[in-house]
Amino acid sequence: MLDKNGIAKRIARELKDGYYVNLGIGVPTLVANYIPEGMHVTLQSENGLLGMGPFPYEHEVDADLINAGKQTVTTLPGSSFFDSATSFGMIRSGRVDLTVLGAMEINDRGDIANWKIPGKMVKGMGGAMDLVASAQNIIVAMMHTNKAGESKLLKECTLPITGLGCVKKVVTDLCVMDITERGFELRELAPGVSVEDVKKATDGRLVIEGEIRQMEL
Amino acid sequence: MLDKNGIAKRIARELKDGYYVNLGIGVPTLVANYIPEGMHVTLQSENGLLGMGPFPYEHEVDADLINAGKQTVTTLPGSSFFDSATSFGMIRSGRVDLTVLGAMEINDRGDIANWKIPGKMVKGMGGAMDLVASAQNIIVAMMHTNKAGESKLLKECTLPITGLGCVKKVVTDLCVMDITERGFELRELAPGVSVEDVKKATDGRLVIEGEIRQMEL
Amino acid sequence: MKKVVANADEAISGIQDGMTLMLGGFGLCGIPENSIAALVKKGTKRLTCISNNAGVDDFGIGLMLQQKQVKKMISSYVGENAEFERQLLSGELEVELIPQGTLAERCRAAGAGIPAFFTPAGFGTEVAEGKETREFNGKMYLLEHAFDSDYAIVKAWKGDTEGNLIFKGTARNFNPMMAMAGKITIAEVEELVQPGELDANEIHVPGIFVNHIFKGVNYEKRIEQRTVRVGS
Amino acid sequence: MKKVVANADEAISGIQDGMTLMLGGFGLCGIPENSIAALVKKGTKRLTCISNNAGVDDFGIGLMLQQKQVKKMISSYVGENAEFERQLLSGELEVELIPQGTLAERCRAAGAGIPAFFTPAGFGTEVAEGKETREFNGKMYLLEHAFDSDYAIVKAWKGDTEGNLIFKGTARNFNPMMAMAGKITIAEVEELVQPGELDANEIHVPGIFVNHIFKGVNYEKRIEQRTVRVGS
Repeated sequence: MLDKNGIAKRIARELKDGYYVNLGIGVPTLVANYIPEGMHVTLQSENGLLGMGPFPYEHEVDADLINAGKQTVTTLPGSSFFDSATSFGMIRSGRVDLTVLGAMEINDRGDIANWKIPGKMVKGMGGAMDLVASAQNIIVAMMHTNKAGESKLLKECTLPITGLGCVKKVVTDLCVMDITERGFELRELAPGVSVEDVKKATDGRLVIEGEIRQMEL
Repeated sequence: MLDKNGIAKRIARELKDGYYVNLGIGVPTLVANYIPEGMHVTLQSENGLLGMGPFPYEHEVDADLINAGKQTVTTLPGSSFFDSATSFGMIRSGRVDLTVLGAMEINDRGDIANWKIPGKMVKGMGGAMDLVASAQNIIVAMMHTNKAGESKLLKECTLPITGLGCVKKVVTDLCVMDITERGFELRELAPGVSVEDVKKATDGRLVIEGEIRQMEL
Repeated sequence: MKKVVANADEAISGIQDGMTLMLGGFGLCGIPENSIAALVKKGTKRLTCISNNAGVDDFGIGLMLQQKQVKKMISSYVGENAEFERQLLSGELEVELIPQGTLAERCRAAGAGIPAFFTPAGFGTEVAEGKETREFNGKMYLLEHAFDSDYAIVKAWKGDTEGNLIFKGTARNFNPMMAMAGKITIAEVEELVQPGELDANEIHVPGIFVNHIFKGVNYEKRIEQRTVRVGS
Repeated sequence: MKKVVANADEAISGIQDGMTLMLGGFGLCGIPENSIAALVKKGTKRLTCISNNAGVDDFGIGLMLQQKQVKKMISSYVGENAEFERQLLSGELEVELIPQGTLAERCRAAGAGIPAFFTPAGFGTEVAEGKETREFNGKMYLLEHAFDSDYAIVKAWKGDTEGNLIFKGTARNFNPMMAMAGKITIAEVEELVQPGELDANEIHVPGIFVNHIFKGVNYEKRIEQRTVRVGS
């Protein structure tokens, strides 16, 4: 089983040199900590920054320089600022090579629900709906089950949808799965996790075929 | 009767302090020479310049600084450059207070034809269709008749239309007319021009009512 | 046509009860602090506010919420605000949630004279309810409309007396599109300079879009999530 | 993923016969001189060129017309070009004339992932033939679509090795929107600098949109209408 950092670490293996990447709030943000040495990856923050650097040292903190999570950040050589229309323009026109998002639920057709829980105060979708509707390459980072032990990888999402058929890959604490026309296709197992564990924790259509590898981190 | 400079001079009287103005190629361009002393008028050039200055002195010529007529120009303190999408954005969203254009023909409903003569090489409409479709306040500067002595102020345009119902005022060598629901309403006569002269030279519906003044220049 | 006004009070003097305002900023970054303070002082009521967020309890639009000046918020994300939540649950406040990119593009469309456009965000979700959908190149899109607002209120870093604006860092965010989108646009700036002092190549919003401009004072620039790393 | 290429020949090496290209520039101002020269040298044929103008007989896209490399021009204005006229009248060349603002917005839409939008330009004219029309707030608009081009070729003043671009004066014109609109974007620049040398606030096109960048050489920057006033 992976912890949050393990999930982030595994997702970081999907990065390629030259990628522009948008990392959602939460676990996805941790992916930035595992960019392989020497690989050039540029982080996009949808509030209007390309080339996001690490958190600032105390003396570098600038209220006019935050990320989409409203955290103070820094720039890097080659960074650029732009307005939010341009930012979502680059997202919608498919310039972002990889988008990593958290989710409350996904289903076996790649639908994602991550913005609203009926009965709870709805804070809003922020940029999530634009991201999921636009990105060619979305990886979801999530726990396989909720706190009650119920699967979050479903036949049908029970929560209001953020986007349809957009998730291509999911990395959970248990495994890596591609989402294809046939459903959740198991590709890799986390250390100490069995196929049986995944079966038990997955509600949607599950495809177990071909080589299922041990996850490398 | 007015010459080209006279038409430009009369149109300049429509300017107000603080106006943003787009002047078309030809006679409209001459309006810039008659901006009243002390009045602050900003010229917009649709290729991407606000605050167009006069032609450069020889040593100031810059190939990267031209107007929509492709002429070398200068900037003024407070000028700004922008891309063509932003430029037509400000045109379409009605930020330009006054647009002055030439025309081959107009009709008594304010339609304008100024881009195409069937049978001749068509060079294109450039920004004219955007300007006429967008501007709240368009004045046409034109000769009242063509070289054959035929009226260019018509019941129906014979040439392909640039825009429908957009011209509000026309200043010709003979007179100033407002275009209202009733047609061409004569307001002012150029020096030495009679109502009869205007009647003879106007093909479209002509309204002669109320005070008709002598033009002041 | 003097664009320069003395202060926020003068700039907002035309804003009436019941109007629709756009307010720039993302979170608390790049918000028009002076104008918000003046609106709170003036007590203008029943406002519809288009702004990506709604501030926090004691800062930004949150200050207007405290005074119950806001009838409706049009935003993409409204967390971090207990008073907001209270008013929403009690029915005192209406909220319309819009995907962030759609919010940005609806502002941009207003400033560009584009009445409507197609965007993929929200297709298949409750955001799409009642909206026209259409397929382009095998993908589904929604028709969205330009915003219609009485005033846009933005915060820039530098501005000149002609209304030209330059923003700093991520304080740019929604400010440029909103500046271009308002029927009347108010810009508050940290530095107000004379024409010619800003480089014409570097201007983010040309002055034609700005009706009133003033030099703001006492910027707090509150930070919502102060994240730092240790060392120096 | 190195974006920097040695020269125009390398930058355009992927451009094939029959492709659709966007070429930046207004008149002869801000045109990608080096890339055009390389295309002439390469002799790529049957190109569809989206560009506001078509150059003059012996400069700009006119050079490609001389070599009969262009099948179709999509422009707003194509005067000042005798060879163009000859090819058009003889049926060798197709031309599609589009209002300048619509041309700009169709580029912008492509770069912004907006497949279609409504604009008022051309309503009631032959430009509207076959197009969907719709009324918004009492005014009529046409539905126009984003351009679909294989390559965009633009000219900037300064660029860095990350692909960030800054334009100068009115040489900006269509270049930024086209840079954002191409499936693959080539930028030639007068000055190519290292990351960090350009101010992040002053960048007109973020590097994410640019695939290949090179330092151009021997810019002629021909002036179409050299208008001067006497004195000094």
